[in-house]
Amino acid sequence: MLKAVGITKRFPGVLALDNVSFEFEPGKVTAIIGENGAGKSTLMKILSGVYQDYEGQILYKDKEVKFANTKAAQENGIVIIHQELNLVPWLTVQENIFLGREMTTWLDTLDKKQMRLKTEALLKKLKLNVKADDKIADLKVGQQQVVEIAKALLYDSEVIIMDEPTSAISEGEVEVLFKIIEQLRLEGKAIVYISHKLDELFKIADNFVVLRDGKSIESGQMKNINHDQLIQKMVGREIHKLERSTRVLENNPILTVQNLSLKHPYSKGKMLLHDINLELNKGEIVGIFGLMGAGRTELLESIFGLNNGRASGNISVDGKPCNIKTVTDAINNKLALVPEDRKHDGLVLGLDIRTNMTLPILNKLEKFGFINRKEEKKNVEKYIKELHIKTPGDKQLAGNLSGGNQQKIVIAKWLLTQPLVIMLDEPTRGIDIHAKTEIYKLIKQLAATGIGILMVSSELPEILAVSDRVLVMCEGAITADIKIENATEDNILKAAIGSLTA
Amino acid sequence: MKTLNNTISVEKLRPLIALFLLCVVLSLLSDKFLTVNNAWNVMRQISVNICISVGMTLIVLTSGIDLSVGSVLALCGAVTAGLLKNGIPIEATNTYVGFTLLGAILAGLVVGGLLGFFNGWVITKFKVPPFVATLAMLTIARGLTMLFTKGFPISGLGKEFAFIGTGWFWGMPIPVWISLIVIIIAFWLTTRTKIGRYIYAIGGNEKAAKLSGINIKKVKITVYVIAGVLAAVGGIMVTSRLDSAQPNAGMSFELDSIAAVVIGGTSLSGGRGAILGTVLGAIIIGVLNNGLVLLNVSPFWQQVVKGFVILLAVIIDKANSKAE
Amino acid sequence: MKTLNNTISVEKLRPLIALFLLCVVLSLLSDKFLTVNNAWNVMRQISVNICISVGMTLIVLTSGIDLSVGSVLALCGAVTAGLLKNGIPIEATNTYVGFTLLGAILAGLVVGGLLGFFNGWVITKFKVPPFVATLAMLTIARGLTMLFTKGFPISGLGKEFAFIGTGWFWGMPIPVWISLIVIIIAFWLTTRTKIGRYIYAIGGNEKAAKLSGINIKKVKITVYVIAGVLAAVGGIMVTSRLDSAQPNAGMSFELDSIAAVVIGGTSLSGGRGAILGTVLGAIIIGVLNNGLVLLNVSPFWQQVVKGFVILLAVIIDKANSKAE
Amino acid sequence: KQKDKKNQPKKIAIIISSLNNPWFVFLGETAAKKAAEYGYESKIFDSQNNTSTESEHFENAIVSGYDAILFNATDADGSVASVNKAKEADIPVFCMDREINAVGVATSQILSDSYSGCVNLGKYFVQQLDKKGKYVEILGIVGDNNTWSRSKGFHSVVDLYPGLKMVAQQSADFDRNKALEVMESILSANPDIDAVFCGNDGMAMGAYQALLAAGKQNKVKVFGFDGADDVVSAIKDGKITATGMQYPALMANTAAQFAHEYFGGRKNFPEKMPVSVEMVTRKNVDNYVAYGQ
Ligand SMILES: Nc1ncnc2c1ncn2[C@@H]1O[C@H](COP(=O)(O)OP(=O)(O)OP(=O)(O)O)[C@@H](O)[C@H]1O
Ligand SMILES: Nc1ncnc2c1ncn2[C@@H]1O[C@H](COP(=O)(O)OP(=O)(O)OP(=O)(O)O)[C@@H](O)[C@H]1O
Ligand SMILES: [Mg+2]
Ligand SMILES: [Mg+2]
Repeated sequence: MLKAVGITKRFPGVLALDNVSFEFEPGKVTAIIGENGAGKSTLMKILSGVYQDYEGQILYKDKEVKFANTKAAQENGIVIIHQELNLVPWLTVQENIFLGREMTTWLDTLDKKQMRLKTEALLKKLKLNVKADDKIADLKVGQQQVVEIAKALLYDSEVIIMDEPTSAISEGEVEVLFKIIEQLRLEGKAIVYISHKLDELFKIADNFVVLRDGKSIESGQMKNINHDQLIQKMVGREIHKLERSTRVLENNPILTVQNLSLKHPYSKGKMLLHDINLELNKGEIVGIFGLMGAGRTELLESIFGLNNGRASGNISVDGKPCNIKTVTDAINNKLALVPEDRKHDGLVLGLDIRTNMTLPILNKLEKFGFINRKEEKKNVEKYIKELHIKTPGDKQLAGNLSGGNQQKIVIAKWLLTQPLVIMLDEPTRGIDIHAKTEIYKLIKQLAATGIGILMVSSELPEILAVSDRVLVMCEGAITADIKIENATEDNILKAAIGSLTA
Repeated sequence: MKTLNNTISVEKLRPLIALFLLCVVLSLLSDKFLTVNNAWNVMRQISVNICISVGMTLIVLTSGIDLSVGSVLALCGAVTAGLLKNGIPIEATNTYVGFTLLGAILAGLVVGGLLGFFNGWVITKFKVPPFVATLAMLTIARGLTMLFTKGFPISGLGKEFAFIGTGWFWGMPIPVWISLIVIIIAFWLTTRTKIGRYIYAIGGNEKAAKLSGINIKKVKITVYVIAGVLAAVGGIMVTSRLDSAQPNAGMSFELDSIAAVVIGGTSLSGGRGAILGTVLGAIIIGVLNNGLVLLNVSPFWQQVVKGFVILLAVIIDKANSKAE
Repeated sequence: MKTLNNTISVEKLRPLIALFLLCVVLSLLSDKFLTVNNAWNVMRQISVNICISVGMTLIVLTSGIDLSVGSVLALCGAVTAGLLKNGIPIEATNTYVGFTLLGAILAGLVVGGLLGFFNGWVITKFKVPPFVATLAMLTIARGLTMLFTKGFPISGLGKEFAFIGTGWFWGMPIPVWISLIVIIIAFWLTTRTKIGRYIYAIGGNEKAAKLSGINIKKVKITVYVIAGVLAAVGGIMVTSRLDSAQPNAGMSFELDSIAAVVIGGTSLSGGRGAILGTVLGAIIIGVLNNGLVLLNVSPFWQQVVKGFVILLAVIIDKANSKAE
Repeated sequence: KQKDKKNQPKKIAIIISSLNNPWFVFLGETAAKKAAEYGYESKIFDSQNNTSTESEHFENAIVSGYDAILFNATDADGSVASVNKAKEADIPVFCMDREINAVGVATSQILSDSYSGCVNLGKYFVQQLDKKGKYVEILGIVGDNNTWSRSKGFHSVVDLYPGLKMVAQQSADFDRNKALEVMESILSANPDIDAVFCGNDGMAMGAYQALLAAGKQNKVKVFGFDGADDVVSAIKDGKITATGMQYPALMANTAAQFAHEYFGGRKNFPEKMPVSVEMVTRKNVDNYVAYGQ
């Protein structure tokens, strides 16, 4: 149905796509697979009319097409769910879904009633529990991603491209999405699906295309290939799967949290966290699992001094009780937080790597009004090397790096503070399998040096592969504390759904 | 009217609290404040700022800014007055092309639109930041006004023209009618039309708007054109009230108008805000100016007090938004 | 100097091209332009704008803005002049507390710092947008200046004081020395110290800066205080040059200074830009003002030409940044 | 209610074109002082050089029940509409210093004659330069009609002498600092000028400062207009050659006195009462203080 022949696309200094050809068939789900920066998103942007300057041909229903903009592609029946969220935060769900294709009355004014009805139907279909008039800014990231999906499904399209639609949503929503994809497939649509979660691909994809460094390496049917082969095609070498931890750790608490509660910022009386108690041992990795909105981010942020005034409870680090009111207090008490959204919270994308990495330790680097730049460079280069950060140098802008490398910079930034406890919030979101394993290795190495690690994740396999112990959260409370040897997908999920079904 | 309720949400009208407090204080301090006559006064006085600020609101919603409104107002007023009085001289035949009232007004509006178009064009075509583009226009339009008027006011424009600024119709001054119409159109534009939606979308997330197939350039240019035309409307009103086009009319109007927008709760980073908020903001400023005069505050103290009241109005607004 | 090379990257000095072109055109049009005398003229004239614009740059880098610089400049100049001339009267004993030159200057600087602190405090404590907070201060400080001077200039401040604005030292005018020192300190601050880094980080991504343990409020307040003190430096320089504190000094200086910042390539949304760019921006504006007078362009045309040149400067800048 | 009003002291509004210039501050405050001497309440309004602000002041003054207006107009034509409004409301308006171009609208106009003042200055200028030489003119705000009445008066004389060549005409917005900067630049282009004519005294002082810095203060003659404090003493010291002395105090006092007489029942006032502008030079400077004799 949609065929590309010899597509080449250059960015200044980067050959993003190099003579790529493939075909998407109706009634089939095609998976595009490749590491970060392989060129997947760029390819999809070309197909959907975002970029117009490329070499090669696109044949759509056997006719050559060249879309002038996204709207032209849309009108021809090709829609895309972008990897980055592209929503307007201050507009409502309904307004975002219809943006650029508003329904109008005969007077050419907006037909809000019709649009609301359609929106409500869509939200119902996607089982998204928000109102049509909720502002996007008030939604969680996961919910926003579902809105993106709704946007793409608004009109009947022939080709639906999904660029990492599940990077921020929970298992329940993934199930809903898969059901919808199934239905679309039955309707004879061509679906393109990009994801770093290989398990998902094996569940729903019929065909695959592997991209590596902008070239198409191989394509074929999903049923003719297995997990390991696929990874090897993608990375060009073998990757070892991580084994579950079997370490035995001494009881030597480095972080203790007692009766941590958190008030809701606006609704009086409502609590976001109820009486949280947890203990983290030296060198231990504790995975925190929960569904979207379970309060995991809030928990980490409260420990890190970000919710001063609303949070109550006692925290002690390395046996010493401490009074953490600000981030500075947290840093002084040797805590570190790698936030959930590295682009918005973790990095200053417009500054270089070096500046980003040393922000929390400038206090120590400045002497007599001058930053000791030799010392700084030494520190930074050490971590660039140790964490295998791929960059031409420490003066590279953080915004120019791939997701995995960005994440490593955030981790390096906190390692520079020589913390006793590192809290990681969704450390591998949107990161390719290769970079992911590197980050897992890194986490394990850090734990081995005695640092205590709290890792929030929405991916069960990740939790199971990395943790020594699993805490499960549901609606602002801890509902289970499971040793890794007793942990199964079943008992974790049950605790995560918890009172929702009970 | 469920939908109306929705659009005029409490949040958007938060400046009402500040306005209400201000009015209570003023009516306690001066018995002249709450009189019909004074109310008309205030409303007539703010009508120019309302026209300008409505245009400014649209621009600010797209996360732009327009510093040139005051100069554009002056130029358009001068053009209307000049054409009305002298027409266009034709050297060859040594005669003049006369302009009717309507013709002259139309010409003024067209000039406003063109200047706005130039702003929008520079901003979208060359990616010049709106602040700089309109700062340049501030200077350029003022210079053109001086060139057009040779530095002298153009006066004596006739009864008919003066009616626009001074007349009454159905018990309400004409300028108030005009500003009312402007408000209604702008309200309809922002809440009921596609372009209104696009204005918010562009200010909220330009990239998302672009990926949704919105023609960003077109919308932005439209907005600057509208603002230019509204500045012209203001210019014509000012000129008509004074029966004279002043070459230095509208000086620093941009500050008053941006103040109205911001006090009205529209975010300078774009995407959030509403026309009715701006109207409230303009009323607050107008009431304040009027009140300070009624209370016989000395002009030097007036500036100090005015600054503090503006601060207070915004702080009250902020405080309330948190409580919600 | 490998590291210096790094900091003064080509990108940051892009406005050089616009400046260079401007200078070439002017020296072709007037043989008086490229003379030593005229160079000192221009440099002395821009020294005030440089002081103010350096402070403005710091603020803009944190994604703030300061509209109050002109009024703060006027108030600080007036305070220094007033104290120098009259001291503080003590009614009880009917005597005056006299001020030495240094004391009066220090008092002026302290007032500038305090006003800046007030700006920063309002902005960080009550989350008032910088535009509004400093707009209020613009009015307040102007009112205070009028109250302090009663509307009359304070003149006749003595030879010693006049030396600051008119004297020479080692073959260079004192104001140029002062602005040079200000530039060097600000350069050091932005490129060599942690607070400089924090300023960029806050402007680039406030949330990330906060999560890195940076005390946002402290940094912001510091920046506004610095800008206030620098406005005071400018005020003292202006007062000294004129041997008189004018109550309406510094009117609309904010526009010139923001123009310098933006022409110098600093982004109004914060996080990107540099002191040296601003210096170039200020030079461009100064050279332009000087050139227009040298060429005896009629005052009517001057404004039009100035507007277009500013536009052109920014467009050239943009075009070059793309080509790179 | 009528009775109430009778018992209260009369209220006088003093509407001044701009308080950003000390000359006008002086005008306004003198009027206020005089009104207070007569036992009236008064308030000064600042039109900020903006005719539409001025018209708002009129509206507000009318509503808040002022009994008379002492008025310094922003513009001869633009202010007529406002004065008309006051007339309709039966409130007398006494213009000070600046004229309005309408007959029978203001109760009386006490005017400073800038034009003929500058004619006299022009004559003196020609005499001082001996009919030849290069000079510079520094204008006030180019959109202000005072700027032009002064400039025109001056040129009506000076332009008759072909030996006098104007090498630059620039605006400094009545601002001392701008005049300094403009003058510095002009001196770069024309190092050999003989005289500067400035539209007001503030600019004259600024121009003098530039000349001083360039070491040309003895070679170049500076002319101002207004009769401000600094300039009167500068003339004494031989720094500035001449200025046009206006009499703000006289005008303000007369206006206040007229208002007083109006309340007392006087109905016929001179439509226009010119207050001449006198030229102050080194010779007669000892007869003058700031803004008066
Ligand atoms: N706008 C751009 N300007 C310059 N280079 C770009 C741009 N967009 C992408 N690139 C580069 O093109 C290459 C392909 O990027 P692309 O986003 O398509 O990768 P991807 O396969 O989608 O990666 P990910 O899995 O991280 O989403 C990368 O090297 C990237 O740095
Ligand atoms: N700023 C806020 N204002 C109001 N409610 C909030 C805010 N932040 C979080 N919440 C609410 O707090 C609860 C916990 O949110 P939190 O972000 O901690 O969840 P999470 O488990 O990290 O989920 P996610 O997978 O989305 O990151 C949610 O119900 C959310 O709606
Ligand atoms: Mg991608
Ligand atoms: Mg979370």
